[in-house]
Amino acid sequence: MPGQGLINGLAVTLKTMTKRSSTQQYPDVEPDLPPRSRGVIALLEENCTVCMLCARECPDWCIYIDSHKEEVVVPGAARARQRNVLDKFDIDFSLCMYCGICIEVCPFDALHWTPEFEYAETDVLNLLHDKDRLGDWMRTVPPPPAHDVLGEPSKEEATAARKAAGPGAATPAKTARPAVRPEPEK
Amino acid sequence: MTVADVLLLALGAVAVGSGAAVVTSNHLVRSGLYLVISLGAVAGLYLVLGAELVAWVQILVYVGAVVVLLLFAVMLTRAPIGPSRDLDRPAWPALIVGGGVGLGLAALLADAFRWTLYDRPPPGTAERMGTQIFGQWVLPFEVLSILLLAALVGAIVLSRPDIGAREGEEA
Amino acid sequence: MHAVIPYVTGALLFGLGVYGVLRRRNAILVLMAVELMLNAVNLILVTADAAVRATLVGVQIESWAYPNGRPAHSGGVFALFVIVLAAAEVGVGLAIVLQYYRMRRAVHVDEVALHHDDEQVSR
Amino acid sequence: MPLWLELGVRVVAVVAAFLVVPLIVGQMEHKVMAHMQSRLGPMYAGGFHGWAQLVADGVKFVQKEDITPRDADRRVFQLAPIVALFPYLIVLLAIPLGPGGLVAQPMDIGLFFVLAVLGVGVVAVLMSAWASANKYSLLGGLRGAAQLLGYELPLVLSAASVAMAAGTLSLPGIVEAWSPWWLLWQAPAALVFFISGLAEIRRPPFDMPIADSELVFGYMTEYSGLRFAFFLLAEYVGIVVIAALTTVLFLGGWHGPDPAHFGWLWTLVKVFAVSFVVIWLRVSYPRLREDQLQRLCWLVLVPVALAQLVLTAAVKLAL
Repeated sequence: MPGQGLINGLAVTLKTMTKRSSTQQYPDVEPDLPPRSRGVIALLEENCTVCMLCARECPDWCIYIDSHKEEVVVPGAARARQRNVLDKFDIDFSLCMYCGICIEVCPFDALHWTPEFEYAETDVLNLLHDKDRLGDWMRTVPPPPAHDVLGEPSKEEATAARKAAGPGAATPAKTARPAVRPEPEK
Repeated sequence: MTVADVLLLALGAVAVGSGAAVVTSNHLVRSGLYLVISLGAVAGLYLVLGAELVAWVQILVYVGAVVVLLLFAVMLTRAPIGPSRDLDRPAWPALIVGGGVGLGLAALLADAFRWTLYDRPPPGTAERMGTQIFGQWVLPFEVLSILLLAALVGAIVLSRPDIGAREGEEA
Repeated sequence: MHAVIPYVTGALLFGLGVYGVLRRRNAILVLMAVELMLNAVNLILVTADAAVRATLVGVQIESWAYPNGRPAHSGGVFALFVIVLAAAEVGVGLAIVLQYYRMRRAVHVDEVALHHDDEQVSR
Repeated sequence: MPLWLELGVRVVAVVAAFLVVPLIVGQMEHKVMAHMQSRLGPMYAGGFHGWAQLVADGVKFVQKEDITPRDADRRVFQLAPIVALFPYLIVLLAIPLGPGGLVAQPMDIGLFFVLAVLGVGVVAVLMSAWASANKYSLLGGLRGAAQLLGYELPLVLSAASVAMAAGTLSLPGIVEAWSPWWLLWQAPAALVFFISGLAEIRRPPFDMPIADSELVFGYMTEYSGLRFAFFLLAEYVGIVVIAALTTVLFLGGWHGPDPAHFGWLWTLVKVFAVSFVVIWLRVSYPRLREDQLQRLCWLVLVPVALAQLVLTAAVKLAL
């Protein structure tokens, strides 16, 4: 029938109008962001060892790190140990392109994505977040999402499971998943 | 002087003034726009004279179509914004002939009608006009429709070079 | 109502139209001047209609002269006819002008070669 | 001076309608379009569901700089928005709201008057297009003028059909003569009138002259501030005018239950319903290409209008 498409078009828009709109009322209602949303980067200072991996991997060089060495006297040890102490850890968010390489590369989980995105400034200089401010963001880091039950267990889990099972068990940790795999949903 | 007289004078002044601007303006497109004003004023004159239908036909056909076509043609032939220098020919012959015709006719008509007072006629309704056209003037009306058709065909043939091109001739 | 006002307006408009036709070189401006003349004629027709109708009130008209009843608004009817003619004229006139422009890249009426001249036709 | 007073009241009423109804339609467009696209539309201005959004827009437009391009023809450029707006204001004078002379200016040949005055709008398009000294403006204006000239024909023809059926050119007279079965009998004319009316006010899907993806904003490209607002206002008044004309000519104006008391209400309800359809079409359909636009006009609408004219004449003679 000629004109069928035209009528269908009208029907689609009319139907959409009667449905609830999918707008999120953002400033009034907080957005429900998924975990690992790339908002701002938070720093857990205690985990940082000043290995400088993040600063070196950063594609646009927006991480600035200063540190000094400190001697820590460990009782019973032969001599005092040396430890890196962080003096400065700045991220310039006016340069950052949110690639997340620093977070990926950090061996000690000192850097985290947080979904917090409201840190616009009227002066671009204020976008340089120092380590206090970065540390402050830690409170907005959500707990990591639960593991996928069908996923492979993490290396740490696997190792722990293997140790718990004792040396006799071959490698049961690899099959730590449910014995009967449920049918994938169609 | 009645209200009608004042209106006639004012509208007449506007019509003649903008008419003069049409033929003297150096701006091509502005000429056309002055023509709109002039034709609108003439339509107002028709209204005062009680010819309502003619007035609105004037607006519909002249302002809505004829002037638009003229402006269209002006723009298609690359009218510049601002004054153009080579629009006019020497003024004297035109001034003598045009002024002679205009003032002569004006004098003639002024002398013929003097300052005679006429009653304002009752407005010519569409119904009475229709009765006239389709009663008294049916034949001219039909002839006119044929002429319109001929003009339509003529305009199409003229503006489409691929129609009527001779055999073997590049259109 | 003094009929002389629109009459004189019409006459002056006609004069302006004649002036425009003779003075202008651009074909479209010439057409505009022609429109002015046609309007002047229309104005005179309508005025004459109104004036004559106002004068003839109560005058007995010979019935043989008008078999279809009293002639009223003939001026207006003629004006309508003229308007229609003007529309037709502009349609054809502009088609000619545009065609000419397409051939010569010019719209000046005094440059139209009236004799046959193949060399002048560019393209 | 009761006559002057009455005239004054009528003019004030029309100006008020001219200022208010388009705003309501504009707000309706904001909201309807938003919900049809699964959005909410304006929510903040004025507090309740953004009812004052258009007022806020107006304030914003007033504050903006009024720019005239250096190469433009200043006077023509500045005059064009007013020429665009004015005809619609005049047309509103002739539209009857209810029975018993509820119309600003009863006119013997109201239909003719309305169509004639609507035709003046095309001059504004050409004026703004040419005076802007911008090639996009010029292209848009030429498209617009071609479109307006073309669609004027089916518009007038379909209006002529209904005038012929009613036996009068007066708008209240047409509504008076209207009866429900005209909805069926005059349906093709109504469709043609509505579609060509849409094209006359250059609403999507007939917005080729201002196609923003190719011509920036057509003949309005160079306008800013208040003058641009005038063009926008002209568009919304245009919606109101076309909806009102469709209502009066084809949908029976004030006909409905108890027309003596609620006639004006029925007219308004129908006007807003038709305006809703105008907005609905805008949301649903993509823009017509220039050749499709002209093809629709000359190969579909004009023949249909002519056929309707013949049909109307035949039925009129048979009855």
